[in-house]
Amino acid sequence: MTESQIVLEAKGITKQFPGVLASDNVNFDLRKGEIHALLGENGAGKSTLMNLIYGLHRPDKGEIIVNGKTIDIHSPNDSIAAGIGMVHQHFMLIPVFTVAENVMLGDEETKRGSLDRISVAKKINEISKQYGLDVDPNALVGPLPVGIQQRVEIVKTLYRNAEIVILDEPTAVLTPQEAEDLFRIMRDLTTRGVSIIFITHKLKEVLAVADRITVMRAGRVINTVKPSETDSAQLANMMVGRQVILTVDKKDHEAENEILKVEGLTVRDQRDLETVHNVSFSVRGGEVFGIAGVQGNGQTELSEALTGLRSPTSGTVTIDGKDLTGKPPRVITESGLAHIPEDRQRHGLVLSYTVADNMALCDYYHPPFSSRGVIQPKALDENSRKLISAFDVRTPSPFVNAGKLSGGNQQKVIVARELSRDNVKLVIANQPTRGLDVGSIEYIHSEIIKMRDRGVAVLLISAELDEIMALSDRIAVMYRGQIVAVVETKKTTREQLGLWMAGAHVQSA
Amino acid sequence: MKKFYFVMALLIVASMVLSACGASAPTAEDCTKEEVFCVGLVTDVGKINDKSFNQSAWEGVQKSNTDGVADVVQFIETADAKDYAKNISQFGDAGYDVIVTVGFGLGEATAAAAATYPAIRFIGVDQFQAATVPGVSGLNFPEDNAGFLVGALAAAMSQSNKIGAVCGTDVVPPVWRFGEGYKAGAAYADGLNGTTTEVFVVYHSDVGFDKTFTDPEWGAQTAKSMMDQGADAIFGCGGLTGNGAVTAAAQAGAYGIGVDTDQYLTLPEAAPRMLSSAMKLITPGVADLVAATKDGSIADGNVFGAAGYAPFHDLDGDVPAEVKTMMEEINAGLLDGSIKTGVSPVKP
Amino acid sequence: MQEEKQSNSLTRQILQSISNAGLVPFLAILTAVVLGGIIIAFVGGNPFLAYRGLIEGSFGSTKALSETAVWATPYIFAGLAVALAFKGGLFNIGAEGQLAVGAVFSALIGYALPEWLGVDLPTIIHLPLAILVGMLMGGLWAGIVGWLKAYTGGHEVINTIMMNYIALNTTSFLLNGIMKDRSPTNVIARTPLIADSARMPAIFDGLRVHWGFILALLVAFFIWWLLNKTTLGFEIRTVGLNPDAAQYAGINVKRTIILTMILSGALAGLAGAIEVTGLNYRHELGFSIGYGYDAIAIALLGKSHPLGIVLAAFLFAAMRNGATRMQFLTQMPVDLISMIQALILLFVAADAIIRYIYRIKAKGERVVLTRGWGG
Amino acid sequence: MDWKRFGFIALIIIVLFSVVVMVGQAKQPPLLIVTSMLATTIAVATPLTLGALSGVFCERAGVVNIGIEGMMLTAAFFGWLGGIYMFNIFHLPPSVSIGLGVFFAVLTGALMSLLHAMLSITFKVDQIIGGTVINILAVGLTGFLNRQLFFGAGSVFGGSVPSSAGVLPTIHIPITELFSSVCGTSATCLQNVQAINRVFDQKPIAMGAVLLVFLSHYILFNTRWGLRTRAVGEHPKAADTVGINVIKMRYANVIIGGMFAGLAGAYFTIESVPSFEPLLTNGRGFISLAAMIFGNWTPIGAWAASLVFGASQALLINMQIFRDVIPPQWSFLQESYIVGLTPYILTMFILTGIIGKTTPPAADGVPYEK
Repeated sequence: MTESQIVLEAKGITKQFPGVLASDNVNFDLRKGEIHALLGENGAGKSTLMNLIYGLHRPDKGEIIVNGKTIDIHSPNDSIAAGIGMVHQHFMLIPVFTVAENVMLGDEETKRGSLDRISVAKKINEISKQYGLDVDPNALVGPLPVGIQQRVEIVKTLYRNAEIVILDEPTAVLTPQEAEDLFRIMRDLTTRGVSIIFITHKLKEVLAVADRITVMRAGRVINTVKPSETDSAQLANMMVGRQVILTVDKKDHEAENEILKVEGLTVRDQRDLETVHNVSFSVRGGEVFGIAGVQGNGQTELSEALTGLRSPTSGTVTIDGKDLTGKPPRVITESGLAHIPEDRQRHGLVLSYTVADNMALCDYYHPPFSSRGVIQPKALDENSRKLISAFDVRTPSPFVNAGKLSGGNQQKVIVARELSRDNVKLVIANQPTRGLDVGSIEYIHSEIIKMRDRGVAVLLISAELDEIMALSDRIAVMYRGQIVAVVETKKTTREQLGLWMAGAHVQSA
Repeated sequence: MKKFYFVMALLIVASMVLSACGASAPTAEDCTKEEVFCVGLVTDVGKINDKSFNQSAWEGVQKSNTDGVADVVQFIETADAKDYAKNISQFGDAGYDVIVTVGFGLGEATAAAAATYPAIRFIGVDQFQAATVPGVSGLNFPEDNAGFLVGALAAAMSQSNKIGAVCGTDVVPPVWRFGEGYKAGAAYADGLNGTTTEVFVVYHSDVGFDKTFTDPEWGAQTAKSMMDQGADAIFGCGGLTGNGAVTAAAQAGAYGIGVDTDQYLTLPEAAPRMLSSAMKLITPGVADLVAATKDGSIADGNVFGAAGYAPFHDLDGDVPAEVKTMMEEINAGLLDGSIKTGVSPVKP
Repeated sequence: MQEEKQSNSLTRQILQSISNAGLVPFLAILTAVVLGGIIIAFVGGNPFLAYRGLIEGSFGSTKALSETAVWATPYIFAGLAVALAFKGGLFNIGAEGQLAVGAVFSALIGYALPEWLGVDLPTIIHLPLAILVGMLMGGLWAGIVGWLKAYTGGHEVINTIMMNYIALNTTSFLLNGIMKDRSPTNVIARTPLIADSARMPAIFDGLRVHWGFILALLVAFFIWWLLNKTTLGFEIRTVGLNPDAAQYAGINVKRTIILTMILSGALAGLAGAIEVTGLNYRHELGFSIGYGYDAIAIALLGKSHPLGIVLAAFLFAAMRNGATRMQFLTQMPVDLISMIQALILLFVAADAIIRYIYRIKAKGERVVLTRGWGG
Repeated sequence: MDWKRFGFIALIIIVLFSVVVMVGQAKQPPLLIVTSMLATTIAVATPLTLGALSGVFCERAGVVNIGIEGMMLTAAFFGWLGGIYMFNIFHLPPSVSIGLGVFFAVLTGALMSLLHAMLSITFKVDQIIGGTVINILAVGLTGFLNRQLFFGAGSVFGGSVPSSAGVLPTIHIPITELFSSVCGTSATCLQNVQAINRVFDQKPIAMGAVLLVFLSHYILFNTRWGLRTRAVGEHPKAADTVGINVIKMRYANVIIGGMFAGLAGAYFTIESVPSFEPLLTNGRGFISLAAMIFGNWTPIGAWAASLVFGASQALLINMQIFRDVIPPQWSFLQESYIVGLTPYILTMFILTGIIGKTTPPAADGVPYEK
C-alpha cells in the first residue's frame, strides 16, 4: 500500500462530558482510499471522536483538518459540506419515510416548491448500480431488513457526495456473510477514492479489512498499527490495558434432567407479525444452551414469550415439568426462572430507584422484603449489602440511584438479583454482556458458568458468535423466526454457524 | 445568592414606584357611621361585567350613587357558590345599609344573612319568595309579559310567518319565561290576525351552566340555521348567546329583537335592524329599591319591576300603524291582567 | 456509634432535601407575587392594599382561617388525586369531572337513600356511606380511563378531558332532571338538601371548617404512607417510572394502571363527596368549578409529595379565600388570582427560569411525568 | 389514505344528517335541511379545523400542544381588542380595523405559542404541563384585562364596551346568479339553487380554513419544509445528523401552529360575532385536539373530524328547531346534554383504535437532547 495523501486529520481533540473525559488530546488521521479502523472497548471514546468530527458535538479543544484545510464544524451541515458522511450504529432512518425521502432529507431536490421524488429515485438507482447497493427508492424503510437499512444509510452518504465515510459498529447487526458483503462494498468504495473510518470492537474484522488500525482506550489513542504487524492478542492487550484471557474457563459438565421444554412455539410481535414460527427445543440442567443468530431474527420475541412478557399465539413452554405457557412473569419467576433481560435500562432496572430497591425489584412483595403489604426497608437494606459484596458491585452505597452506576455495575445489579434467588432452575440470559467493558464481561461469563456447574439450566441468547461459542454446550441457530440447526459446540465451527445464521439451512441441516 | 437579593430589591422597588403612581381606591371604612349610606352588591357566580343581570343590577346600584342616594357603593364577584355567605358577610360586617344579591342562587344565603344582620336591608334580584322573608325584598320581573309582547310583534311583522328565538338555558326561569312568553305572544297575534306563524325556540343547554349565556358563536350559528329555515325575525334571549343571534340576524337582514334593556343602544352592530327589545328593567328597579330603603318606604316580600317592549327606533317606519296599535293594546291588557300569558313561572 | 452518626446525617440530609425541594417553589411563588403586584400597580391598583386584603381575608381572623381550611379541603384531596396519578405515570386532567361525579352521587345517597329505604339512617352509617359512594363513583369514572389506557392504549390526557365534558353534561342532565330539587320555590339546577344524618359536623361552633379538613390531612398522610411504605405504592411508582421494568418484575402493569386511576379518581370523588357532606349539603352546578385545573397546579407546586400538596393547597386556598377581602378593599377582579396562580405554575414548571433569575444550580434528575401520546 | 377512517367519518356525518332530514322533512324540504346543515357544519367546524391544524403543525414537529384552547382564547381577546383600538382610538376605517384585528389575533397566537415553544423546547418542561400553563394563563389574562380595560371608572374605555368595527363580511359566491337561468321559470329549481348557494356563502376565515387544510396537507407531505417537519417529529436525531436544525424547525412549527390557533381565535370575535366574553372558546380548543387525533395527525383527516363535530352541533341546533315534530321515540335527540356528548364519546371511541390505530409522530412530546 502506497502512502497516499491525508484527507482528514484530527489534532489534539479534547472533549469533556459531565464526569467523563471522553476524548483526551486525541490525534487521528485518514488517508485517501484507505480503511482505517478505530478499535476500542465500549466507552473507549470511539463514537465520541466520530461525533466530534461529524459535528454532532463540539470539541473543547483541538482542530479538524480536511484536505489540508482546518475547518470549523458547528453542525453536521459543515461536515457534510466538507464531504464527510457517517453511518451511525443506531441507524438514523425514519421508519415511516420511504428510502428516497430518507436519502434526500436535509438535501432535498424540489421542483416548483414540491419534492422531486422522481429525480431523487433516479439518482438513488444510479448510486445503487454503481456500488452494488441494491435498494428500492420507493420502499418504506420501517419494514426493510437491517442489512438493507444499512445500505440505505450508505446511499445517504454517497448521495451527498461523501468522500470520507464513517461506519460506526456496522457489523453489530449483520451475519458473518452479510458482514463479508459489507466489507466487499467497503473495498469497492475505497477503489473509487472514498476513504473509510471503520469503528468496531471486533478484532477479527479489523484484521480482515483494515489498512491501518488505531486503538483507543479511555478516551485516549493507544497506538496506530498495521494489521500485518500485529495479532489479536496484542490488539486485545492494547484495548483493555492488560492481558486478556480470550477463552472462558469451562470444565466439562454432565447435563442432567430436562428443565426447559419448548414445543411448537409461535409468537407475534407488536406489529402483529409472526416473528417466531413453530420453535421447539429443550434445555437440560447443567448445560448452557446458546441461541445464535443475527439480531432481529425473533430472539427478542422468543425470550419475551419464555419469560412471560409476551403471550405466544401457539405452542407450549414447560419449566421443570410445569406448563407455563402464557403465564405472567411472576408465576414463571416463582417457578424458578432467573431472567437477565436484553435491555437492562428498559427492562432490568428502574434507574431512579436505589440499588437496594432494584435488588428487590422482583421480590419486593414477599417476606422478608414485605409483610402484609408493607415494605420492610431493613430487609431491603440487608439484602442489598449482602449482594453488593457477593457480586462485587461498585457503588458508593446501596442508596445510590441505579442510574448513577456504570453499565457494567448496572448489569451486575441485575445479575446479582436474578442469580441470588433461592430456587433458580433456569437462567435466561439475553445479550448479557452487550455494551460492557471486558472486566464485566469476564465476570458475568464466569457467573453464568457457575450456575451451569451448579446444575442450573442456562439459555443464552446472544448475537456475539464468540460469546455463544465460548459459553455454550449446545448451540441453536435462529434464522427468520425458526431454529434452523441445533448442534453441540464441539462439533461445529464458526463458519458453519455463520452459514446457518445467514439462512443456509436447507443444504446443511 | 447576591444576584437573588439584588433582583428581589429591584422588584420590590419597582412595585413600590408603580404603586405610588396609581391612586389607591377609596375604602368603605365609613360605612359603620350612621350618616354614610352604603350599598354593596354580591354577584352570582360570574362576572360583574357580564352585560347581563349582574351588570344591570350593578348599574342600578351605581345609579343610586350618582343620584346621590348612596354614598359608597361596592361589589364583590362570586367565583364559587360556596362563597355566597362569606361574600355577603363582607358587607354585613362592614356595616353596609343595603346589600343587593343577584340571582336565585343566592336566595338561601341572602335569607340566612338577613337573619344575621337584621339592621341591613337585602334586595334579592330574581329571588321570588314563596313566603315573605323578613329583611329581604325580592325584585322580580314578569319576563313572560315582555316575551309575549315581542312574540306578538315578531309574528305580526314576519313576512315568512316564521320567527325564531335563541335563548340561554331554560333552566333559568327568567329565560324560560322569555322564551315561552314569546311563543304565547306569537300565537296570540296569530289569533288576532288570522295567520299561522311557526315559532322556533332554541335553548342553549349543553356544556355547563354558566357558559350557556356566554356563547355568542353558538347563538349566531343557531340564528343562521333558523334563517335558513325561513325565519325572518330572531329574538335573542339570554346574555351574550342571544346577542350573537341578534347580531347574526341583523347582518343577514332579518329583524333582531333584543332582551333585558333596549339593545338598540347596547348592540350597535345590530342597531339598524333592531326591531325592538323585550325589556326587563333591572337597573331602574334596583335603583328604585335602594332609594325606597333610604326613605324607609321599602317592604319585605316580592316586588315586581317593569317589563315591556322597547321603541322601534330606525325601523319605526316599517311598523304599520295597526301593529303599533295592537302592541299598545296587548301591553295594556297584560298590565291590567285582561291578557294572560299562560306561562308557568318555571319550566315544569 | 457509626450507625448513630449515619442516622444523624440522614436527618440532616432529609432536612437539606426539604429545603432544596422547597427553595424553587418558594422563589416561584415570590416572583409570581411580585410580578402580580407590578401588574396591580400597572393597572392603577394598590398592590400593598390588595395583598393586605388577601392576607387578612385568608388568615386575618379565626373565621378567615376557617374559610381557608374550608377551601383547602377539596384542594388537598384533588391535589393528591393528580399527584397520585403522576406517581403512577399518568396525567389525570379529569379531577374536575371525577369530583363532580363524586359530589352528585354523594348527594344522591345523602338525600335519597332514607327515602328509598323508608327509614331514617343513623349518621354512623349514612355519612360514611354517602362519602364512600362518592369516592367509589369518582374512582369508577376515572377507572374507565384507566381501563382504556391499559387495554386500548387510549391516552389518558385526552380521555380525561373528554370525560370531564361527559361528566359536566351528565351532571347537568341529572341536576336538571331526575335529581333536581322539586321543592316549589327552587328554580335552579341543584339537588335537594341531604338528610341531617349524612352531614359532617363542623369542628367548631359557628365556623364552617368541618371534619373533612382533618380527614384531608389524614388522607394526605395515608397517601404518603401508601406510596412509600407499601408494596402497592412500590408497584404504582415502578409502573410510573418504568412500565417495562415493572412488567419484567412481575407487576401486573395493566391492573396497576387501572388501580392508580381508580385511586386517583376516588380521591377526586372524595373531594366532591366531602364538599357535599361537609359544606354545601347538596350539589349544585355552580359548585367546585375549575378545581380540576387548580389541582394540577397544586400537585406540581407540591412536587407530587403529599406534604408539599398540603402546603400548596393551603396557598391556593388562601388566595381564593382571601380574594373576597381583596375585592372588597381594592375591587381587583378574581381573575388576578388566576393570573398569579398561572405565573406560579409557570415558574414551578419551568424552574429553569427561576434557577436562572436566582442563579441556583440544578440538582437531581428531571422527573418524567408523561410520555407523549404514544403511552 | 386511511380509507377506513374516512369511511367511518363519512358514515357518521351521513347518519347525523339523515336523522335531521327524517325528523325535519315534515317541516322543510330535505335539500334545504341538508344545505342548511352543511352551512352550519362548515361554519361550526371552522375554529375546530384551525385549532386542529395548529395541533398538527406542533405535533408533527414533535411538540404536544394542549394549549390550543388558551391560544385561541387569548387571540380572540387581543384580536378583538386590537380591532377596537384601531377603530375607536386611532379612528381607522372599519375594514382596516377588522383586518388589523385579524392580524393582532394571529400575532397573539404566535406569541402564546412562542411561550409554549420556549417552555417545551428550550426549558424542556413537560409539554402537557406547558400547555396547561398556557390554558390557565389565558383565562386569567383575558379575564383580568377584559375587566380592567372595559369596566369601571378609570378604565381605558371609560367603563363601557365601545362598539367594535364589526365583523368580516360574508363572501357571496354567485352560484344562484350563474345557474338561475338553467332553472328557467321553475320556482322550486330556483329555490334549490339558492339553498345550495347557502352552503358556499361563508365568511373569509371559514373559507380560508378549508383552503388552509389542503395547503397544509400539501406542505406537510410534498414540500421540503414538510419533510423536515415530519422528520423532526419522528426522529429528531436523524434529522440532526443530516444537518437539520431540530430546535429551529420545532420553534418555527410551533409558532406556525400558534398562528393557526390565533386565526381560530379571530374567527370567534372578528368573524362570527363582534364581542368578547371570558371563556368564550368554551373548550373548543380541546375538541380541536381531539379532531387532530381523530384525523390521525393529518390536515385533511383533522378537517374531516372537525366536520363530524360540526355536524353533531348542527344536529343539536336543528333538533331543537324541529322539536315539535320529533317523533316520541327520537325525543332524546332534543336532550342537548345527551346529543352534546357525541363528540366526546366519538373521540374516546376513536382512541380505542377500533377504527384503525391512531399513530402519533414517534417523537411527539419528547424534548430533543443531543
